[in-house]
Amino acid sequence: MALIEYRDALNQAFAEEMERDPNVVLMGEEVAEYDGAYKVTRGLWQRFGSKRVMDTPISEAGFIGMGIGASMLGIRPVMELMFWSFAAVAWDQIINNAAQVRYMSGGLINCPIVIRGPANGGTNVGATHSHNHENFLANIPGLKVVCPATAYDAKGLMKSAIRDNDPVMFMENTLLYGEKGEVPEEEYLIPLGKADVKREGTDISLIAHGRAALTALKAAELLAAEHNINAEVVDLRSIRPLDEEAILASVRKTHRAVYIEENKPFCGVGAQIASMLQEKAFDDLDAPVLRISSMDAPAIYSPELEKKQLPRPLDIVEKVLSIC
Amino acid sequence: MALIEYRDALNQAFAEEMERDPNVVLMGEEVAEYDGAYKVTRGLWQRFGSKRVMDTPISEAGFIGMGIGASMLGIRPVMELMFWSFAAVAWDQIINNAAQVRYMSGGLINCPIVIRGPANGGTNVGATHSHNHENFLANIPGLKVVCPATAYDAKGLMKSAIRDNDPVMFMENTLLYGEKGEVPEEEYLIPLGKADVKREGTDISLIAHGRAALTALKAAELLAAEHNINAEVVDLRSIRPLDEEAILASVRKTHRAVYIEENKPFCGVGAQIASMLQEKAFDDLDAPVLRISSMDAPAIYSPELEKKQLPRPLDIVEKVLSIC
Amino acid sequence: MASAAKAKQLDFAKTPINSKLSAQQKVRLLTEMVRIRRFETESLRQYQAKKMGGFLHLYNGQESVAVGCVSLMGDDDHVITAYRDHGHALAVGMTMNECMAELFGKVTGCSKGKGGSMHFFAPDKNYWGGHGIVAGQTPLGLGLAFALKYKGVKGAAMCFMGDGAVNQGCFYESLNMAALFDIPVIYIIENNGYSMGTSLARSSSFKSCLAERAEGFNIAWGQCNGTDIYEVRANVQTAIERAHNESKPTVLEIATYRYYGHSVADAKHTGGYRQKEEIENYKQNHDPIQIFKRRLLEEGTLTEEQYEQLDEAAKAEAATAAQFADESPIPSEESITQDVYFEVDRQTEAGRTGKHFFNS
Amino acid sequence: MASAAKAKQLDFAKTPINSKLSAQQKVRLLTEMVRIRRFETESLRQYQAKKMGGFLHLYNGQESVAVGCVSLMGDDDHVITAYRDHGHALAVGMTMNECMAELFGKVTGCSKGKGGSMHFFAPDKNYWGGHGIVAGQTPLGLGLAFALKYKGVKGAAMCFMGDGAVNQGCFYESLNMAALFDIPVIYIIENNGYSMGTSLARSSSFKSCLAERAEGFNIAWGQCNGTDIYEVRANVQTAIERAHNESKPTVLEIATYRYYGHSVADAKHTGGYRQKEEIENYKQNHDPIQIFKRRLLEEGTLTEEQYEQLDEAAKAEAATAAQFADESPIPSEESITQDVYFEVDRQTEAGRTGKHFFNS
Ligand SMILES: Cc1ncc(C[n+]2csc(CCOP(=O)(O)OP(=O)(O)O)c2C)c(N)n1
Ligand SMILES: Cc1ncc(C[n+]2csc(CCOP(=O)(O)OP(=O)(O)O)c2C)c(N)n1
Ligand SMILES: [Mg+2]
Ligand SMILES: [Mg+2]
Repeated sequence: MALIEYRDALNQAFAEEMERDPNVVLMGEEVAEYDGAYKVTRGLWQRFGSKRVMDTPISEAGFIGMGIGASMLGIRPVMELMFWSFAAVAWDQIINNAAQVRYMSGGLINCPIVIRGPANGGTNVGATHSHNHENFLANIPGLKVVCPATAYDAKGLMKSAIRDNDPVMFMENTLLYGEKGEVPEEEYLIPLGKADVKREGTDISLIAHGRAALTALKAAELLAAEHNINAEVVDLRSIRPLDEEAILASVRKTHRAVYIEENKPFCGVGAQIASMLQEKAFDDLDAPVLRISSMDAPAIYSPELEKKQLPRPLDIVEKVLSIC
Repeated sequence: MALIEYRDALNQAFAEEMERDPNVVLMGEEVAEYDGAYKVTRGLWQRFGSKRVMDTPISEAGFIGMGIGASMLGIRPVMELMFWSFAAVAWDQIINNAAQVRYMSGGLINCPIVIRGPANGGTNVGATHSHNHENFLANIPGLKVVCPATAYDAKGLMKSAIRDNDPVMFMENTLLYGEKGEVPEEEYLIPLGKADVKREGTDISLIAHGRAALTALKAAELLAAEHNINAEVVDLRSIRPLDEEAILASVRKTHRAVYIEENKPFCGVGAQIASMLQEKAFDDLDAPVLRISSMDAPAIYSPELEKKQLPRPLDIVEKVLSIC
Repeated sequence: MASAAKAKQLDFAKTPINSKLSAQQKVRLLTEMVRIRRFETESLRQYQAKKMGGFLHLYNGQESVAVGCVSLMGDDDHVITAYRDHGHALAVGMTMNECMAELFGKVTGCSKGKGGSMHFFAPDKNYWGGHGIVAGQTPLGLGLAFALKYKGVKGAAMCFMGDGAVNQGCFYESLNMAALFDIPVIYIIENNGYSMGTSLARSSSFKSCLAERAEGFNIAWGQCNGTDIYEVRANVQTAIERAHNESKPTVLEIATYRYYGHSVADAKHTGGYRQKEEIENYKQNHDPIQIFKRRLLEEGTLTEEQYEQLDEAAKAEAATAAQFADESPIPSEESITQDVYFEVDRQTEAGRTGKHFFNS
Repeated sequence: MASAAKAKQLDFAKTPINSKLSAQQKVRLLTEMVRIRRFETESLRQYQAKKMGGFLHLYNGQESVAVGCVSLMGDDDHVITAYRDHGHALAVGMTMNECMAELFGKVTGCSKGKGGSMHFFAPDKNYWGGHGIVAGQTPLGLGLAFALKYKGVKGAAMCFMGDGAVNQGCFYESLNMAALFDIPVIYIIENNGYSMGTSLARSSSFKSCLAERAEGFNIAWGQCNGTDIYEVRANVQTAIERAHNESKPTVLEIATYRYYGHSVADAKHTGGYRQKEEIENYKQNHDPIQIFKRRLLEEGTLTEEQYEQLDEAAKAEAATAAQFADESPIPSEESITQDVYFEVDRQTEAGRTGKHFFNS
């Protein structure tokens, strides 16, 4: 296995799928000649040319809508939002056109589009640039939502997302682009809708998605080292479709759970999972399902404080100790 | 007390607040010369003139943004979205500018704006026109979200919303506009953040917001009449700020709860409330908190089916019986 | 005025695209317009009989636009429009049955009763809807045309929109990209003078016309009158040729008029925001069906009897469609959660992995 | 070319708004430009010393635009801009201390460390930010001007934006309303030739210039060069008068240039999407500070020594600001959830009713 950056894992996924299917086309601001604002599409314009890798103006509603329209005719656009935060200006195109045109046409149309880009706080770029939309988008029937935490997951899930015949909202993370992980040389795919138990444990389930899954892993190490608590870490990877079975299996084993995410708390993904758990595992739970989210305010700029606004390993340890 | 329509209760609130404060201005598509698509602003253009009641082009991002900008300078715009569904084209203006400009300016600015209009399904206008955004908007710190179910609540909450110095997202309902309710002759205000126990009960708490609160009331009557179950109905009225105390007090009395809403289920308001209840009333709950939402698909057009897609009294009865 | 207008009409009849029409083709154009009108009138009746819900936006008065434009479509030309979509649907060849059944919310509807009046679709006929959000279809139209170019096919996408829709920002984002990337999209502004209860002058600031806004994006644009279907065809043909031969966009504004209110619920459309005389004037002097009929009668292409026949046939077709719709079954309750995900509908491996729906 | 350019310069010096400037006022214009440049250069140094996070978009090269425009502001004129906002902030009179402290994320920053580089605000100085979403400020600028008109105040709102921002739809929605409602807003397109790594030609389709897009909305527009601050002032003055006297909008495009990358993180800005020669040419031949300085020297309004002094003062001011920022405290952890709701901050009854924050 090669040790490569998360961004390069994505880059490999694009290249492989573009080789495989001439209808796959990459579009977005600065994705071509500039190699991508975060270099995720590095080298692809040189390799595949201007027809397959296209720079767009700063017109998210326009170009996302253009991609959706093209996907209705069988093109498979992979659209970059330089930040997922900018989805706000293309919101209508995403939630009405991509998500609902299949339904409104009684199944005559489908939109094999991937919309991707980083969705995270933690880089001191202020409130407008630090939104996490995954809870919103997963609320919308018709959309699929994926949040990989590692290079391995990013590549395998991206390849599945591109081949998927429904619109997939693919959420990356600028803080993870430079993280290295093991990625096999041979081709592999990871199905959407399969969680990954990133650490086996017996005492409590730390359930998370996106970068928070890595924070949970760090917390699990601390819990083991300092508190003799053996935590299991379940990384959802895909929010919709959701691997409820994996979550329930873990909690039925550990009887305790904490959900960790970088979303804001009100109606976050953690709310959905906690609500599901108390309903479907009521008698298995020895304590309430607790939740850790980003502190409930717009993302602060101040670098020292933004660190505190997002879930940290010690925040998780503290929550866990309150119920273990 | 006069028996008046929900729409007229709102109309009174506008008129009274416009009399009271010359900075209150109504804007939106067809609100002036046409009296509003749903006649909520009937007569106000004649009465207050074109300066105070303004028709806008079909440019939601533009005019909502214009209202936000004006509010920063002390105007108090009450902006109609003909449907809250159309907020999708103004999403960035709402979640970034209205919600966050105060924060990003370190508290130097505030936006006393009300954005209002109907937010509901059930009128066979198809998926694009039937969104419920309250869970999304209440997720965003900086916004307030209100969903009145009766004429009385609509008027009292609207007056408070207009006087509030923060941005208030006010969600009405086309199915309720024609519903009559008792409204006092004398002036009154209802504070944001206070739930209303619309029916006292002892056996189970039916917690809801918007029109679902009325559906819950109907279910409560059925439960009393046919099943000897005395349900309490708690209408949140305001989603953010939220009256957690009222919810907890009810559940500590009844030990059982069902949340009813017309949102889609994944990360709906019910998820937040169920998650909160299992955390804060873990030992008080004799059964899991159950949830009823709109059926998890885009809003269907077919009139017969759309009725079934939204929560009905019998759906609630059935859920209640499963845990009582 | 009258003779000038007539002279103009004659001109458009002489343009190659019109002069080469056979008698049969001319009668076909008229028939299509009449079919639309009869369908709309029947749907109004059925709406009043409470056979459907939601909105109903009628196309009466605007028939020459949809029929004129669609009559020029080749195999690789595509169409997309807004919510006032029945005319375009029938023009591309959708049956009255499937359209009426859709209005009734029946399983036999073109969208299985899921879309309703605003959301008709027939991808097999290159018809991509029927879209309810004002101007929301404008980037989609760009995307259809993009796909044609990407695939190397000589085609165009005609994207229809109203005069009110020009004030949605995504239209300008689309215009810029259409010009920048040389995309063969044709934006057709059906300017019927009103967006709901707001007249053109109260909704838009412009110079000579709305289409002229394209000038600043360096896009070819034009304006024409929709009264005469030949004029529509002549102007659209130029745009289609530009799309096919140069892969360039066009914005074309067509003046037209709607006889009914914005939707059936619009009580103020006569005597409110517009006067009865205005409507009557249009019906008397600009009705595209009457004008084209008169022309065909005058030139001897059609007899009054033939007209009666085709009109009766259209009426009967609409009545039959209403009966078909009425007798069709409503969709099953299970169907509410079908047609959401392609993969789930097909029960592929992706569709069977993980939970896709969340009603506990 | 060179002499023609000079002739043009002289012309703008003779326009009333410039010819009436006192020597002191002229030196003040120069000083403001120099202060901005020194501030930016110091922030770059501090960024490289890792004293701040996030983005840093420098204004070097564009100083004449902010200073020229702001120099014309009366008590009731307002300003709003995008994320490249330091120049405008200093021009309206914000102190280097509060600006630098904001970059450092300190409690003494203008936004208490909450906004960062892209989000400077000073409502007391009629300065409404500092906005990170491209073109997201364009409807806000319209709203500021709307408020002025509503209040019956004779004022204007200048809304700055980049050449890339013209492709966001909400700008056109704003233009239409500005014209339709006669709103005294002035859109100033600071055309520095690039949106990130994309040149003007690769992002926009237009006729003579971007501002010409306003023509289709029947809005007055103009284009000018930002090299000469007098030219900027002369053109903006016309727009301000139009706003004040006729309550009408203007779109004004000003050609300018940025010396650094899009943000500090932009590695490709020299040798990538643009060549070193291009940057050098601008610095040599079009630098607004050098050109204005030369003019003042030539006409005897300024001596080299005076220039050295004001430059040194600006440098010292920037260095002091960096020290001030460095020594300032970071905000408290509790402050993270402050400044979210007005009512909560003031602990009004509304702020005390119900739960506003949800970290369990
Ligand atoms: C974004 C959005 N805003 C508002 C509406 C409500 N609405 C539907 S049609 C319409 C008027 C559109 O007028 P025009 O574009 O001229 O088309 P016409 O109805 O005349 O065919 C309005 C305001 C909508 N559907 N979408
Ligand atoms: C809606 C949106 N899309 C993309 C971005 C990312 N972005 C920030 S600045 C920028 C380039 C803007 O260029 P221009 O408008 O010319 O301004 P300049 O940087 O030259 O001052 C881009 C793409 C953003 N902030 N907002
Ligand atoms: Mg119209
Ligand atoms: Mg630029």
